[in-house]
Amino acid sequence: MLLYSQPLELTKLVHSLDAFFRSSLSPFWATLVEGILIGIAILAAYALIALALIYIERKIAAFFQSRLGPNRLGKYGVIQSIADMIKILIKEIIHVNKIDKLLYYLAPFFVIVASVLSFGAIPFGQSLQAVDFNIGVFYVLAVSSIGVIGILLAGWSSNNKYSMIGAMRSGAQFISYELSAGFSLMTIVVLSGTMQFSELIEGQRYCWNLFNGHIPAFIAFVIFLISGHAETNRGPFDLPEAESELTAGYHTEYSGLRFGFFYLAEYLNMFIIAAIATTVFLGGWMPIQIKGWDAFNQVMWYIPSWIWFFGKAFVLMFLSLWVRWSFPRLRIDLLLNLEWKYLLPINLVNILVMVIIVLSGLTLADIFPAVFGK
Amino acid sequence: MSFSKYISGIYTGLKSLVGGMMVTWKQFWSKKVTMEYPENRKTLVISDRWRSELIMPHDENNEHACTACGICMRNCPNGTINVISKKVVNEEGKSRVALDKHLWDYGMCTFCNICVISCPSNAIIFNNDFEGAVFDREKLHHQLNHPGSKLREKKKTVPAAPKTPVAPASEATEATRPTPSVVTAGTSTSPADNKTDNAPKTNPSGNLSNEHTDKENN
Amino acid sequence: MTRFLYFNEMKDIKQIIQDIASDALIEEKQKLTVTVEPKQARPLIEGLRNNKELPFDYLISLIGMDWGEKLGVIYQLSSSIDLTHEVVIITATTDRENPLLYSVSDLYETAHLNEREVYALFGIRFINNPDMRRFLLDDDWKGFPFRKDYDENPDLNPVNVISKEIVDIAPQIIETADGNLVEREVPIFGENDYIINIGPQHPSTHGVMHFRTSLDGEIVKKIDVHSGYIHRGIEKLCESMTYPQILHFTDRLDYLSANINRHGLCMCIEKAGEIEVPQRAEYIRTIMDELQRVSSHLLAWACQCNDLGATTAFVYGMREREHVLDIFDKTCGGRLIINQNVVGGVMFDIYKDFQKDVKAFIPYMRQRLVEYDEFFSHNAIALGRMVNIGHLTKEQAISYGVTGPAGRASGWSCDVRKYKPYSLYDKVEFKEIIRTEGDSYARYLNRLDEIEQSLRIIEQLIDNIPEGDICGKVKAVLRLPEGQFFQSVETGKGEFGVFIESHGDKSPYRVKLRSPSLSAVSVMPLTARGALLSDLIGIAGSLDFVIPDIDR
Amino acid sequence: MEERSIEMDVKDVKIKALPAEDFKDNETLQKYIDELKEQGVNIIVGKLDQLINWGRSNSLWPLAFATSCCGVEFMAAAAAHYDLARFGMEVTRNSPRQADVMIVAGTIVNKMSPLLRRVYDQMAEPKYVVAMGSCAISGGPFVHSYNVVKGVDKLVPVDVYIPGCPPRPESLFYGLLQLQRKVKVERFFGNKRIRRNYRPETLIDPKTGIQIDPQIDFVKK
Repeated sequence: MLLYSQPLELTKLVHSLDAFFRSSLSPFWATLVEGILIGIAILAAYALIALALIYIERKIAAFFQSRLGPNRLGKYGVIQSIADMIKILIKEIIHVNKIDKLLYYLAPFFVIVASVLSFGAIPFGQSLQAVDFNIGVFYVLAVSSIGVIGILLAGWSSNNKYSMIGAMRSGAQFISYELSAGFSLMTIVVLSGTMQFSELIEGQRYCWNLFNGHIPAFIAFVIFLISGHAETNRGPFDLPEAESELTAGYHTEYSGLRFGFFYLAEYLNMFIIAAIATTVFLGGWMPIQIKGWDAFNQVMWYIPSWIWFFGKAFVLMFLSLWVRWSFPRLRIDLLLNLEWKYLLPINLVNILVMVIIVLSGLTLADIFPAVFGK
Repeated sequence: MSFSKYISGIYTGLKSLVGGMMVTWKQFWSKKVTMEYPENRKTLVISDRWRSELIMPHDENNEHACTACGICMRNCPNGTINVISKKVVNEEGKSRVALDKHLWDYGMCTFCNICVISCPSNAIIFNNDFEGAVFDREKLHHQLNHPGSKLREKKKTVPAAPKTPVAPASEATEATRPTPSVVTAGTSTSPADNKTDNAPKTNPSGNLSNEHTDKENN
Repeated sequence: MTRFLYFNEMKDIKQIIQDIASDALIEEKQKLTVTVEPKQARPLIEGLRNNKELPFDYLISLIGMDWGEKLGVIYQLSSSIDLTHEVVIITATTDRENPLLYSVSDLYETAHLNEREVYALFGIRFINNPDMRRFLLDDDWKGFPFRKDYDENPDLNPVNVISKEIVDIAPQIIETADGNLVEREVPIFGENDYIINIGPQHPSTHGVMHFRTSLDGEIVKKIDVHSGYIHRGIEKLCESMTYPQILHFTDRLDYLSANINRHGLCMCIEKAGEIEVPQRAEYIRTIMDELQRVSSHLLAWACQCNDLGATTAFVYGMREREHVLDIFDKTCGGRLIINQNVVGGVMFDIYKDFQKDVKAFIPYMRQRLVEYDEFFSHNAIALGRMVNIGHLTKEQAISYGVTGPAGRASGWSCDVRKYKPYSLYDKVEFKEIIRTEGDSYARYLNRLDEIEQSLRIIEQLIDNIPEGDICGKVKAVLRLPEGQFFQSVETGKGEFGVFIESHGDKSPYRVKLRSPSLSAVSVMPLTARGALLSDLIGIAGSLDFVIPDIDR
Repeated sequence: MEERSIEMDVKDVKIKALPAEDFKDNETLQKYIDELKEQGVNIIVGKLDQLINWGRSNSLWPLAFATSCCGVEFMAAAAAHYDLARFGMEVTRNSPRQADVMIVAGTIVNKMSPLLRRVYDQMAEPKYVVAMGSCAISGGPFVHSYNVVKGVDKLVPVDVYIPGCPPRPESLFYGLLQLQRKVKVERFFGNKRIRRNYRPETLIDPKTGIQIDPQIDFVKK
């Protein structure tokens, strides 16, 4: 079951499971069973990661604020979010009068479905990817934008003025920043020539895209982090739920589990952005590899790929939390200024520069093929 | 907007943001200031002067210093204190006023300290036991005198300061140093005027330091 | 200094008063007091307001009064050029059924809300005030609680859990050109306005303020200030209590400047009763006041940052504030409400390590101020949220009576500690921080700079605390002589004024507390008009008002 | 022995780092336990109840109904020196729909009372109310005022009273720990809640003069 060179890798396990099902069941049933298993696994991972993230964020926020954060449940308070989950599960779901019932009940599902869809396409490790589309980057961008519909619907259907303002802000913000996020990813697509996640990762074996494309890639990376951060509605871009202005923004009227969906999706979206950035810019689950240093490479492979992945994603998430807990909130016009006057023009120039660099063979892999080449 | 301004705007903006992030970064690694109540309950130091609960110190003979004069009750700005007195007949056949119940409402008190500084016999004092939360409103109505307690006779040597479980005596005296502005309400309706032999005369100047009280008692 | 230029001004003022109202009764009491008939009050005030050399353009307070057979108003006027000059104008009407006086709200913007308050509490209506709704109480409140004959029966105004509809219609009494009085009603909002209620239970209104805001998209079109959600009737309660008993109310007005408020009331009583305060007490009072100012400004800073979305800054501010509270805790046994000042001195002497703790705090706080600058003051986002937002000109600040750091940020030198020094403020050196930009950022910086000045004052005093009593001799039953007594102090929010009218009893006949926060709130509709919704919150944070101080 | 209660005694209601004996007002809690014990419960359901109560009691998200001074002490409690987050309570929800416990910190006056009740009605069950400070408990310094509600328990049921004026943050924590104990003895299944302190004599509909049933949900009506 275990690969001796990569003892903690799950590849073998996955493959043998697949072989087992295929050998014992008809192709249709095997696919179905596998689909269900993967679905369960994804949902479980989704919940687990969200819970862990909630805890991590609370703890890190506390540390930035010279506090301790949750520390009374379990060692260092690690099971705090489990208590929260139990609480939210049994909390009453209030049925509000004078709302648009269908949309009101649908809205949290839009949000959660959007984030689960993009979550499912993320390559967590070697062979740990549910579907490897050949247009993976495009797919993730496309499905993650469904989320904003949920937020808009929630704000509209709640029949609450605060929610409404929050939702409108969210719409303006999301649509603006979606552009930047898309363009910055396209910059890298130009560089690597593929949209498929597996190929993207393989292409970064000896040189991450961040370094391979040097200046334009770095600019794209920063822009992607900013706009991704903005897309997740987190501070300093948390205008849609600006606590000090709109009480709770678009989810003001939601209680219990339905609020829990928004809450989970918010944290998961943060993870998804970090995961995409990891995959596209930082080599995904690929361990650090240096051309020619086989022994070193072998040692690096002992660390399983999913740890590499989560490690890289965590660094990015830490960065995002650091930003969040350092800055005041932007105002809507400042926010749109930032996007339309700064990020987007820079991005457009940047993509052009990248095209020139790629065409004129100025990427690191082209300059030093001996060190960074594929 | 000129191009150079555009670029310098980006530069100064980014610089200020990074500066801000460095502050939080430093905080991230610095020692946290949080005090961990209730984990630190044993070592927690609450200021001796913190006013939490009004108590009437009793000595080992279950005796207190309250003469039921009612000055605290009249001085209380919002009627938190209710002193109920009773007539008792002593062995010489004289009837005099004694304390029946000294009632105080923890849930209504403003902790302005007027009762303590106006008390002519230093019978009541605030302690610093801050753990007061209860489930039942009734539990906040406190009777300060213990059941069966009685007035400390004047022959006995009065301790220099009322002993409290929390405050050292010297601190307690310091905390209640002269505070004259509080009225000792010397109206004739005061039960204290009823010639009770061991009630110290209400001191109009309000100088309630303990030496003074002792001198008067002797 | 400008204040000496007007040395002979008072004589001229008497002349001016006599020119306008020849039968006015002019008395030299604690302040220059003028009693006039209602008809002459307004021309007189207008004359003083428009006086060229020394315009009395700052209405410190507008005090409703009930003298039994007469209902009236006391105007306390001062000049923005030199706050030391004050004129008190008294006017009263005998009509208790339908008392009417002329409004001065077109002369002083601050009079607007004050007149509405007088209407709610005394039932006096003001002719030509554009909006004569009751301010602190609901419009269906039965009776006028501050009148001496008010029926306090709780059945008349029962506690109620059914929410009421808010009626946005303002009644007015207007004097037409031919001298007739016309009552009419005008709607406050347009028919199709998108109105949201910010408050009363809202995380950023610093309490229970209620701004009914009409929006155009996110742009604020109009704000209607509703208040009274924590109107406790403190001034009325004072009338049935002895002087030492009323002290504890002042702590609960502007609880962030609790000690300073209480200092003001104590000084007012001490001046009236000619009570001497020992030097040691004065030192303790001043040091405590300045510590309180530091803590008040820290909280204001923290809350303003929080309003702008910087939660971390909020926590930092509260963290530093905790050091001040520790000192309070050890000295007075209270953290927020410390019950330190009493008539004649202070209640608690300082503790043994007081000097040491305070001296340790000063460099610590200085270090933090540098950190705040690094962290927030230069932050690009914060600048975008504060610079050129919520603009308030000097004239507006004076007209609305906005004092304190906010007034000084508009270029108005209005520090009571400089103009009418009390306690030890004439002995210490400190700078009055004045900025002229008048925006949120100027107010923000003013507060941080004032923290530094407070530290300076504390430094000058902390080593020189003399030995001696902490409390002077006070009579057992404190009775103030008959008369009207005024006292102002500079709190963290601005000029806090105390007015006591005594009829020689144990209790005051009337107490009026001038709230600096009321002025700050009254400029909200002005400063936030045309701003975005987010800025509304930011401006509110920069003005730093405390609601219980407004509602009293 | 199937029909027996899990928590037989106050001593079994455990709070980390603060033994049950050190708590005040154990008698009232014991009374609640006895009341619930009389109703009996299945042991398996009881275990599940314990788990749920563990979750609920450790995840009390507060809604700060802060009107005056006590609100500032609540803020101080949330800040670095005291840190409400240690109890998992720093997630202050400004929307009542998502809050579990309403901390009434400050004076409530006549004009505010309908709004207090409304916010309470908007909260989702299970919900709790903590009266923090003298004003919220009884009207405190302003008890003789014409406009002050003499205790919020006249408007909404109150679970824990935290005396003080204002209470220091440790007192607030102590009160919240008391609330945790109360949550821990309740039973989720069968909705067996503790009867709560409530003085409804003021709840009279001004239009009809009929006493209002505190259980009526005003929003639904």
